[in-house]
Amino acid sequence: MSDKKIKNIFVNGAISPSFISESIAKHSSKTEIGGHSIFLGQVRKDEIDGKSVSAIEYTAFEDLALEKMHEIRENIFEKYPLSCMHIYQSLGRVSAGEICLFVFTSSAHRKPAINACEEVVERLKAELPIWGKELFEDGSHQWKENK
Amino acid sequence: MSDKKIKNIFVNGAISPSFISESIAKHSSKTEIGGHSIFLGQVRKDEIDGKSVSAIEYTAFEDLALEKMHEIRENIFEKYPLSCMHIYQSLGRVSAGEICLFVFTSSAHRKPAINACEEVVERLKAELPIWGKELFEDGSHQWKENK
Amino acid sequence: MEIELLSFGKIAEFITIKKLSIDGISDTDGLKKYLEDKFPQLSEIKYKLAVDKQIIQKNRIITDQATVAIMPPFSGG
Amino acid sequence: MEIELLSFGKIAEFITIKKLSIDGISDTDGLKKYLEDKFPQLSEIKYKLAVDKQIIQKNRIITDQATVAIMPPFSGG
Repeated sequence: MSDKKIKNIFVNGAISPSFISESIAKHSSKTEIGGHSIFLGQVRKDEIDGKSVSAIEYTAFEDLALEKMHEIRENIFEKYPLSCMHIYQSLGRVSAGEICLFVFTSSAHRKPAINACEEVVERLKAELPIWGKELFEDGSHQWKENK
Repeated sequence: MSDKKIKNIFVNGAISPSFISESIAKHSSKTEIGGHSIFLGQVRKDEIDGKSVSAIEYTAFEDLALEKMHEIRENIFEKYPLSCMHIYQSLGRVSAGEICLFVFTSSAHRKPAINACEEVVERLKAELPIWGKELFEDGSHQWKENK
Repeated sequence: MEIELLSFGKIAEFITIKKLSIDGISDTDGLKKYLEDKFPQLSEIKYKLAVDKQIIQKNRIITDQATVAIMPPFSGG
Repeated sequence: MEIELLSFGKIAEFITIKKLSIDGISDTDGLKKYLEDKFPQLSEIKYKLAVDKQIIQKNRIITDQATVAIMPPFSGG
């Protein structure tokens, strides 16, 4: 089921809810699917020393990130009996409250979709060379750190 | 965070992708949220003895199901630091390829949303008095069994 | 005594009565035996009772005018 | 030798040069020491190198015309 060509995962700016619903709708013809698992990352308006995060600006070492993602994708398809897997990560500016990450896995029975989705999110955050710059309302910034 | 009143979870027929995107969009004002986890159940066109499932017709002991769901909701809110939890289960006829279950949890950091979503799906399937009747193309049927 | 019966899923295909007048039965174990005698198909499948919306795990008294639900294994989601 | 430098995240705020001409350095350990001397802020943070899109886990030879990426901890998602 895995694609040999390297897929792009990057989208410019926020991921819209309508894009997500179109992705879901496309799977209605795949009638072997019984469960979809979706993770969405949303930009938090964190308060740090009295200043609020108004947006995160994402940059990436795109080539390397796509190669790494390809490797993760191949591993996940080997490990779980998935019908589909789709991954989208924002680059550029995403405002607080908007969606910056969309991971979408599907399988005949629920467990593989659920486990694969969680594993993709963990690996993407740990292994992909992507950086988030938290922009504050006053024009200052700090670099996001993943936990 | 838990509601004291018993919420309805039942919707008539399939859950549309646009309903899902509207649910997601409503959370953009909740800027304390950092992660959403979604599970979608989709009706599979299973083949059994050469016959294909064309739809599932769901019925429930609605009163008891809503009470049970309320109890599960309270437990989950006690166990995980969630911002939101939304659950929708179809009643009536849902065709193969359509969505029959939508579980949606949100939290500041990803883990509670992911773990709560999975637990709600498991408990809903095991504990809620809901029954699926698999309708075949030739007009015959069999009763669905959860694994 | 009179009890109201609710049947669900495949059980609703062979237990279609909505009321039961029974004497000499006072608890759920007795009712199960009565129902399995009257509807032999019931003894061949797994099912649970709920009395007044309480799912029964072990034997329990049934009082007049109770509502008893007969439920096959759940298959929602 | 000449190497191409790519800096990311907060490192791109203080390492802005794109090319480096260095002599007497043949591996990533040597390059790290050189960079930390030249850019003292680098020694205060965690970072990884990637040579020609290979993330470096242990010391590795660097050849002329290599592309070296200097990457702070990742924070995607």
